[in-house]
Amino acid sequence: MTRLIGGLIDRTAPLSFSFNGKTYQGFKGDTLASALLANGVQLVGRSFKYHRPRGIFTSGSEEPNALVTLHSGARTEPNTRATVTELFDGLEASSQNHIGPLERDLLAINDRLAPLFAAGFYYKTFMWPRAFWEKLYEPAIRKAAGLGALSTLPDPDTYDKGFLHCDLLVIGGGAAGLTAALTAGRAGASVILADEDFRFGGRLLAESDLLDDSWPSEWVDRTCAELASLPNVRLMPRTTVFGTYDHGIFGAVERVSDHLPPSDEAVRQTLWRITAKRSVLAAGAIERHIPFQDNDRPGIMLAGAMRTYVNRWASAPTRNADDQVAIFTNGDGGHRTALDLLGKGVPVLGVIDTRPDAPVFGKYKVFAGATVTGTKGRLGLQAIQIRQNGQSTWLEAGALGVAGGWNPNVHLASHHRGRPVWDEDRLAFLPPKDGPKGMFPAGAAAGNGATSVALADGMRTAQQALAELGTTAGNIPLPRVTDTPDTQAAYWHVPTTKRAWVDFQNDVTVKDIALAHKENMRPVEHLKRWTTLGMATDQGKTANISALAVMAELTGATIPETGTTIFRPPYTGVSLSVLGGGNTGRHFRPYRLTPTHAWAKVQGAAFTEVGPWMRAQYFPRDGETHWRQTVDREVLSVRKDVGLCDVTTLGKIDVQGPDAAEFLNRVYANTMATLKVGMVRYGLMLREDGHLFDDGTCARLADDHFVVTTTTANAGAVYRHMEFAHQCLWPDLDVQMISTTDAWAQIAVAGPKSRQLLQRIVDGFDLSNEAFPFMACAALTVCGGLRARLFRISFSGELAYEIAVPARYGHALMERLMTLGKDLGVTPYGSEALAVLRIEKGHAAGAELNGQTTAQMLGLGKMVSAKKDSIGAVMSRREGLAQDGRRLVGLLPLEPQSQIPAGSHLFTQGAAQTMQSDQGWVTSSCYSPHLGSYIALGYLENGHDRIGEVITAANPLEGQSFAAKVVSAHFIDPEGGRLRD
Amino acid sequence: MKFSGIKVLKEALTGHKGWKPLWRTPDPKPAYDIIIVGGGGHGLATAYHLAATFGITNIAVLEKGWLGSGNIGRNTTIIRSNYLLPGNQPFYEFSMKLWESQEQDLNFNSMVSQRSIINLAHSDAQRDAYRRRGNAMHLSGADAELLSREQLREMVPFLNFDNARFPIKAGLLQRRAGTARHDGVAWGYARAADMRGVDLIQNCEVTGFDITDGRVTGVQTTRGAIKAGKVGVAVAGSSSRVMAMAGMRLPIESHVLQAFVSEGLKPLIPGVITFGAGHFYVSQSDKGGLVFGGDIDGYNSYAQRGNLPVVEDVAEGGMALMPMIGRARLLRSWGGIMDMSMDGSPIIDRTPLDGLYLNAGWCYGGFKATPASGYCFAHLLATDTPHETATAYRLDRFHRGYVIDEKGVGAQPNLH
Amino acid sequence: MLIPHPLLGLRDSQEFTYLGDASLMNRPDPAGPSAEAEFCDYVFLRDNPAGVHRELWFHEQGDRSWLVVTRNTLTHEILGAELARNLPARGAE
Amino acid sequence: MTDLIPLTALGATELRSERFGALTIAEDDSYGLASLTLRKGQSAPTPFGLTLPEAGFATQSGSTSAIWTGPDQWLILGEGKGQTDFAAEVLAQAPQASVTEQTEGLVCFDIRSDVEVLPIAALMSKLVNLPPENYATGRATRTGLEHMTVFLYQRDERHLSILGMRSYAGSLWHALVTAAARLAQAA
Repeated sequence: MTRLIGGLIDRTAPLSFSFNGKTYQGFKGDTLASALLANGVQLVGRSFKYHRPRGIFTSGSEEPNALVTLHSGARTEPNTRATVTELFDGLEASSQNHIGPLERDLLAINDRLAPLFAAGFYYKTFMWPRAFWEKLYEPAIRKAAGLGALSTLPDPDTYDKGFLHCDLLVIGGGAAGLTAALTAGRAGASVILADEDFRFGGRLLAESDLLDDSWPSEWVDRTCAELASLPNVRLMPRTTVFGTYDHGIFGAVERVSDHLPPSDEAVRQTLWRITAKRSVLAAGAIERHIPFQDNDRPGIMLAGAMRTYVNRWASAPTRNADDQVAIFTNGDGGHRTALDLLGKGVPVLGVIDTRPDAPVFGKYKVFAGATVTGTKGRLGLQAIQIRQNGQSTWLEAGALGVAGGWNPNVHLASHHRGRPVWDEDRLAFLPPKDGPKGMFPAGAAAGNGATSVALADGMRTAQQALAELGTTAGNIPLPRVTDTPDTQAAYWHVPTTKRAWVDFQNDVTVKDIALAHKENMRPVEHLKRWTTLGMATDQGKTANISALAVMAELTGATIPETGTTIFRPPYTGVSLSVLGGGNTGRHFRPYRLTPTHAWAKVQGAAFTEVGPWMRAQYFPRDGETHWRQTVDREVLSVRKDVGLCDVTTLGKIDVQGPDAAEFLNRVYANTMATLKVGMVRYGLMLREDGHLFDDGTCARLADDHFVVTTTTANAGAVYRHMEFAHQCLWPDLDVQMISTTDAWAQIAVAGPKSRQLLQRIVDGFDLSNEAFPFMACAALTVCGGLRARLFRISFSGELAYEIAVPARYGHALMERLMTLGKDLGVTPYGSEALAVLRIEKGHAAGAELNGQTTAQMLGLGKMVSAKKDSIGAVMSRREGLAQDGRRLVGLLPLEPQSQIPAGSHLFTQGAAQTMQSDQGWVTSSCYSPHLGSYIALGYLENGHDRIGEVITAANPLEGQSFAAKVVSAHFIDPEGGRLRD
Repeated sequence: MKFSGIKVLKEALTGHKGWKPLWRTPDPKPAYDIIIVGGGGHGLATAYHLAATFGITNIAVLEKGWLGSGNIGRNTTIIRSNYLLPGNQPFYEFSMKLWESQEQDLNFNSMVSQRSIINLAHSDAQRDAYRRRGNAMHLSGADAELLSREQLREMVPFLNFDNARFPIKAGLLQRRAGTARHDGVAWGYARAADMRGVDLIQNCEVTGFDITDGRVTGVQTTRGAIKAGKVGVAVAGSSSRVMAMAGMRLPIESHVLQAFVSEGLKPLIPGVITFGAGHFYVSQSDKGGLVFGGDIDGYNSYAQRGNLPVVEDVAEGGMALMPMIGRARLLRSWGGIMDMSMDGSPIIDRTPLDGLYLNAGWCYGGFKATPASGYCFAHLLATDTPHETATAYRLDRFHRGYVIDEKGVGAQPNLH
Repeated sequence: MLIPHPLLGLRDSQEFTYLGDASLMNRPDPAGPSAEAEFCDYVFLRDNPAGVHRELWFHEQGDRSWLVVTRNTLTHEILGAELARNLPARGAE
Repeated sequence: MTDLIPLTALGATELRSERFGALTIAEDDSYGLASLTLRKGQSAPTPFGLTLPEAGFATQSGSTSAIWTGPDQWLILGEGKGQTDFAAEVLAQAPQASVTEQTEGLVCFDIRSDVEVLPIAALMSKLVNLPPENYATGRATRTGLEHMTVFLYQRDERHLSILGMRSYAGSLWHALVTAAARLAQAA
């Protein structure tokens, strides 16, 4: 490793790292790129399309070439920019997108075939023969395309997210950002200063202009120290603000431990949602290059980046210490680089300046009015061709810096689709006038890049922003700077008949743009999409403006007329892990558990996900080898003795108030106002469009007090709907409602012996049929004074009750009922048996209430009262709904032991199985131990008139077809005798 | 000019001097037999089919921006015919058949790639619903297979099978589904229409309709008045605004749908996969980017950009379903305007105004429908009768009660 | 987005559930002569403006109020928010 | 009194409590809860001598406190009333109002800080999107926390109560302790 003098690296802290298996040394403070350069490594990767050898082109996140794969195994991280990868001990990196060694990539053949791969070529071929696209062409293209590879293993690291709020968010910690933050910080505003770099200072760390006669980094350190001391300022290095969203909300990623060796404990990255009252965009600017023939060799980089490497990292851009460095520029910027190189003792070949009147600032050769017209050196620059006064000469050079001017970083200011504004003097697009509300661009991002100007601009901008919040911020002392603003001339590319790269990563050349122009793909979005310009991982940060200039030249339009592409989040790539946050696997969404969950677990129940809930599915007993045995047993014991099932998941809404009855009358399709106190009624709710919304029970506990139950799935939607009906439609009604779903543990006690069992826990309450008939309800106490609610309702069709007690006692009540019911053969049953019982009874559930059905289809059309208004009543009478002849029926397979799967379609026997002859579908299906046969429910055209008919239930998807007899949906006790006596 | 491998080779050897513009840049004529408003996928496909299938070539396509600048230029490129309802499924299957001969019909490689789609089911109820849908697909002549958890483990082993909040129970597979290069589709239709004499007029915004006693006779544009025998409107994202100029209110709300693409990666994901317990679907483009999306943001918007919560929601879904993608980076997100209809299904119909025809309400399913939408809209414009696969897409179906509600959520557009 | 709740100030829009056009508060007279047609217009047709839009948001993870939010659908700028319950139930435009 | 033995919301007989650096997170089932909603035209009562708070706030009087939960609606918390019919007591205090029992509807987790409010605010900033002023003593509000809905009640500088739906208790606890552990680990 050879290092220049100075720099902001800690030479007392050497680090070792590996690239393509070879071990190198670097220092704390290095990036992977600066360390590679210090080790004389120029070649680091291959381009996307032509697999051209590529080196380090920039010193920032705009890097198009130096993409590497970090780590290995499950932590493998492809497409990582070497230029912003903070070096740590043991860092493992490898190059990508080549077959065989980096130096001898087999796919380099693509470069030889380049003429075939001109812009848009693939739209014009690979069409014959048809089948070959998927079989041959596409797999080949895919194999060659893509950059790095994922490991296909789950990401083992930990990710976090959080929310921050501040008065002022300062994006970028360079000259302008630091003065903005300090101005606001001293004024007492709450400030967040975020910078994607691991060290604040921005270009101040890269340039050599003195601040207060000392190195810029000293002023930066002093300023950061004061900011750190202010409790109202939060410093966030290693934090990329990637998106500007509505109302002052920003997305940011903090790389918490990416700069440390991987660890299983530490959070790797944190996603922050920052809500800022105002923001200062001090994101700096990105230097552009000047396309010329063969301008993509390793060793050719931006002149500004070259300054960063020598000044901040003491890394020379060349392979060998005595290699000459050349500079190609259209302005003074290139000369700065020459001076800094000389200052560090790096041999300078000279500055090739496109301006005939090129200035000279020091002891180096200047080629005025000259251009670079060619380069040599496949794996690293060896020579360049300079054209001056009509003469071309080849000169040896180990590196070439290119300075084409600076593009303000308007990305975040353009996320709200405001268009950047062209500034002819600065030869650059400035942030849009109609940018995000409350955002103030400052410094280089606003086109004010000169250090002295940027420092002042940051302070002034912060003052403006805070003034809008009613805070007056005073001036801060600004450091003295001896800098003169750079001048430059418009010069966009060096004409050539060969290839001059505009977009390095995607291999888009000036010729490709010319071809797009020739083929009338001239609108900038066509240009982009036809050539893939700006679509690589760098989003064309170093390419787009140059491309616009070339297209403008071809069309004869101006650059602003040619337009810009739209800027969209994220500013730089954001890992899906950090966006996905910490909650992966089983914690993807929270769980709702029933009050008897712990008990069911002890019983060895199998559980199933029902929306947010976990429900006991069935309770297997020793010797039961198949879930069907268990479910059949559970079902039969409910029909024969008594069963217990936790039905807490059903939504419960407490409705009170003088107008409660009237209100419920309007939200239920059937009449509720006439319901007597102490009674329960089954109710149907419709959507306003007349279709079925939900069903459930409505119990009247007092004149002005009802308890409404909903299906598990619709609990939230029904509550919202009822609040809408009250607040938005009928606010005049005096009614209050609130959800009490979680407050009560509700247990269904079902079966012929349910009354007997309950009699053993109620505190002197008469459960006789006379005192407490079917559909009765009451508040009472059980188990010695525990308050409870009892409803005599039945989903199974048996004599049944549902008893509710305060949730914390649900577990104990279940145990008590199990103990007291032993001699009655009490059995717990789960959601599977519950489903079988309701299908046997022909009760509708989710599959029947799927949002596409009507009360009429359920056979409950008469429930939609014509005597009163209710939500959905009017529209339920529309032609299309009224004439829908499909009805819910039961289906018995002629072959009792064959199941007609739900989702089968119904046909008249012998009819062709086409969409035209489709007569309905099977909604629910199960084995009925009671009938000793599979049974099913389904909607069938004119179903009620076809009882007894044998039809075909077809499941072509799985190659099945069944003959089934149409029967009543009520497979058991159609008269309902069982639940009444 | 005919595109072919030979042609590409010849041009490669002669410095690409022979390529011609993909289409002309004509000025609008004073009058056309038919004007199509909207130079997006559906508008261009309609113009192509009017010319190629129905022999009507005195046509102009008026585009306010650049060709293909609508949702055809901003989508996740999925093609499939896996619908449930009789009003929809035959139409989408017709579209799938047209996709299958797309390149040959248009002499343009829009990279139709039948790499399959899998819809995952995470509950028995969901599996049953997919069975009902898969059977409907069979009834319409489409292909569909119901995969068991074991078959899925075999086919897409990288999914989260063992540590999931909502375990994968089954999957509905359509092998003929896949993806197509969205811009290529627009360009293919544009070039093919232009070659048949259709005038494609860019930067020409319609500012009004000429209506005389109940009949539309032409349009006012930023490039002057243009007369027309018939006017067909296919302006997804602007339907309500454009039809308001004709005094119509539509059963449509416009919402923003975000979509996302990752940095380029070596081949990883075989086909299209959709999560059934969260908002996430994904495929991988030929260039290697993971192209993925989720649900609409959920509020009315014409801003063509969305917000962060949906970005997080989609990433959460992706990480829950396939945790291997965690180390990939989101490269770019974008937002398109979705004209969400009140039942989630489109409208291809005449309007109360003679001579004015509407193609709208595609929600976020418009891309896959492009070929059939163009064909059926052209059929309606040319013959004044709906194509047999598009008879249900009537404008009056809402009032009459014949909605085509695949999701069963009723008149709430942000849930479709 | 941030919703300016009339009682609670700026709140994360994530706390809310969106319904749509505030005209859904103007439920037609079910007894009217052309009730069915009016209900169909009420349920299905929207102005769907590209610009200022009055819309219903439910503060699901908050105080359970239905709000009428006035928002620009082109810029997402919010111009105001009111409690639906305080507005005249019908003809609120 | 019944001989049935209650279970905590986390499904145990013992209340759970864990410590992370300066923070302690503890389950507390001692509160009796009831929601109180005014009927039309009714003026706000003063149950147990409580002045019912304005939007975004809570008030306390002795062992009883009230959280504003919506227009004309409050959640009343009675310390030590977890096992009683607290709703009945509240109704007796405000006979004209609509009162609904909520004791079992919500689980209460108390977050206590050894020092002052900062560690609490830091923890919550990982979980909910509320500006810092919400952690001032006497503030109370409902918001979303990882797809769940919770009430936050800042009782004093060192004590925040989080009330969430009982059925979500396990997931809410997991979210709190995971975030707290990460903070402790980073410190």
